Amino acid sequence: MDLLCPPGGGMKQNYLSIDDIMMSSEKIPSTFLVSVKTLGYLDPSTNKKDIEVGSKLDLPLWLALSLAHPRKKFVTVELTKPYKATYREILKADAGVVNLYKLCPYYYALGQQQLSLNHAEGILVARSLILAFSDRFRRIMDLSGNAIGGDNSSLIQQFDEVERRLFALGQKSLQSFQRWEVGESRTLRTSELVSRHRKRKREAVD
Amino acid sequence: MEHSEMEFIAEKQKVKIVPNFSMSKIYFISGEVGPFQPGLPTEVPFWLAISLRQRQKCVIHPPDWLTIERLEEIKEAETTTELFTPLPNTHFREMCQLLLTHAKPNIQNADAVRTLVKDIWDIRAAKLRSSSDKFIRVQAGHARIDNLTLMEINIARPFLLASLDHLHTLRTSKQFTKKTRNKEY
Amino acid sequence: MDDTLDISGVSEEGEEQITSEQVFQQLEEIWVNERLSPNLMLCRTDITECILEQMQEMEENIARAKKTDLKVSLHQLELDRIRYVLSSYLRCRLEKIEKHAAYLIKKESSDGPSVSRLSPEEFMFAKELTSGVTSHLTASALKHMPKNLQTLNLEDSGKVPNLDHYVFLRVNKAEEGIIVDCETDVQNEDKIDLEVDAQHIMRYKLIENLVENQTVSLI
Amino acid sequence: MFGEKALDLIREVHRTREGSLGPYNEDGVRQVLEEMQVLYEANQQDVAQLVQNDSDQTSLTAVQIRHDSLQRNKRCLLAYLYNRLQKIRALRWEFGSVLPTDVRGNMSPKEIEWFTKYNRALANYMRSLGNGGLDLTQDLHPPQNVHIEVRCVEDKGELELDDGSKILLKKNSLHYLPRSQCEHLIRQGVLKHVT
Repeated sequence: MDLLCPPGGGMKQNYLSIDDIMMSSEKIPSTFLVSVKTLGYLDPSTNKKDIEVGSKLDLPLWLALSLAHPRKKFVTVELTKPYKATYREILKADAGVVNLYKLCPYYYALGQQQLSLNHAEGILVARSLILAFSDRFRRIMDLSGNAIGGDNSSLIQQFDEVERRLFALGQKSLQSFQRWEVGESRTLRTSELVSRHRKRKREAVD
Repeated sequence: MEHSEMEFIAEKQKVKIVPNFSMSKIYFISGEVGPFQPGLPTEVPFWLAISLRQRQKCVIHPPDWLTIERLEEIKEAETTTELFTPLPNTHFREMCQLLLTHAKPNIQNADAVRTLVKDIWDIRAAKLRSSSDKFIRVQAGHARIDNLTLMEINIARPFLLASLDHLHTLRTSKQFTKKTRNKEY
Repeated sequence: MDDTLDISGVSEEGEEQITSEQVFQQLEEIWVNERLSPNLMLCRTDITECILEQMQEMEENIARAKKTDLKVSLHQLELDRIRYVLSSYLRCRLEKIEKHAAYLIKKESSDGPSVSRLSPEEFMFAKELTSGVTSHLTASALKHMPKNLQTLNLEDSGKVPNLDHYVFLRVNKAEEGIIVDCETDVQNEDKIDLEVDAQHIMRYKLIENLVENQTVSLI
Repeated sequence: MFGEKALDLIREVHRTREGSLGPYNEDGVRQVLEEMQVLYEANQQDVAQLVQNDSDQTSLTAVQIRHDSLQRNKRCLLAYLYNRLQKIRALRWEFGSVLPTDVRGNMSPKEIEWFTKYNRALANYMRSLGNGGLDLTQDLHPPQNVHIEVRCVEDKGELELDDGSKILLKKNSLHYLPRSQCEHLIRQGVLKHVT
């Protein structure tokens, strides 16, 4: 799974990963320590020509990571909200009920990325991510094992992208076991890509 | 791997058949079998037994452990211990499935046997779920899982291993914060 | 009929004779390991070529024999089974090669020929593949970009197998003192012994060479 | 923000990741390349000025932002193209070496060119296995029987078997065939495996 690449060395490995690119477009609150000539139009809150010192701007992670680099220090970045103490407390109390997807579709990955931004709270965030996942694990496992037939879409909606992938893996394995149990896996079938394609074509004709 | 591949691998296991035809030894690439004499039991790989059975050339005899008594013992043991008990065959589920499909007439109380197999399976599945949960909670980097059968592993594999991988990246990134906190990179 | 289908041991020059049965067993072993390991395993053309030969011989025998003969159709079934294992094995390798082509090509030259992961044919395939991808990316995008952005290094941007991937394994031969890092807050090394027939879950990296030398099998 | 157009391409791939191949977004790709050109030229100007007046930190930051944006755009474009190739590769294994016309219609001419090359590389490799070659796009599932019963879903004309005999694939006709010779046709939805 592409989402499971560790940060740090991860960027190179994930260079062509769609998920990593999506994740790195998440916005990070940043404050400019220097002014930036002529790029004032990037800040929708003003009409000024330049970005001035002290301007606050939500930068995409890919840009924030570069500008906040200790060698450059063009901006300082703030930990995004879902990883701050308030949310860490909520997760600690009962991680199972939190809608992670709403906080961030790539909750774990974005949290990990922010660790490298040298927040004083980094280690606390890291610990909170680990605990949140260990707490939620059982629920994801049980749901992926029982979800056959029933409508669990509301529960799955609370899962972040990694959790959703995990859920899908568990479910697929179990469904294919049930197919095997009743002997269905002995029947050769039309490939899924082909049947989807044919179905679409039929719909287009109708 | 696909579950049907687990079955495929299980079909390599030997099973006792009684043929109703005669034929000299067959020299397969994967080993020799036979000779076959009507009424004389012989051991062949399961895939061969199935093929002969489909042509009504033999009957398949279930192994000793596929009896109500033996399975009840196993179920009892499985219920009373916290660990996984050893099953008579590492392809337990696949073998039961194959035998119940192809050797049903020779299995006494086949329906009761089927129920027992399912019961044992369900008890173990519940155990596997709680031990997986424990494994994740204690954040161990390693676990010993003796006596888990291959089909159980195959079902659990995609979800459990990906979860462990996820947890591993979370732990790695935690170390990453420690290492880089005091120095520029 | 019997005699034409007889397959005796395969002799390799200067080596002890191994039977076709043993070769097939080895194929099954490397097949399962390949399917379950995160990286491309060492290339075993010694096994695959031997199996291909055996299969071909059997096919010829079958083609010569009477179609209605029971024995012939059983041989055909076995042949289908063996072809399945071999195809699945090679297909799995091909998928990994496609995923990590640039990395594998680079590794092949840095590791030297003694630890070849790619057969010459697989190497050729990997080469054609990377050159195809490179020229597609160049023609469709790179060459229309500003000059200083036209470089592409597939080795660096391409995917590297994740050796930290967890695996299930069974122990074939005892081995002592395997380091499994215990990654709780206190980072200390933890050693375990591998007992025969024991089953474990751990990261692939820790036992990679034990899989290659068949001390353990992935399950 | 810079890089938004490029991100749209990525979102497109993300949205259709489970489905078939979407149409090649030639316009989107062109727009990203145009943005890159603008960013590049602006940087050229700023760098020229920096050389004259090296204390101007403010344009240095602007150069940095544009530089990062150029790299980001490049990454998105390459990922867009690369992930489409991955999908086309999957199509090769599902549909065979001849893709349906409407699937081909969604490919750019260069993608079709790549597909041809991929086909050739794959065919060369498979031909190299053993004496007669080995078709790895077959035998996708463990075999149970040598022969299987199939029903024909559509009229497909004559099929020549390995032993030289010919059969007529007529809609709803039933056949008892060697599994290895009808696996492709089942995957492509021409035949249905009857059990």
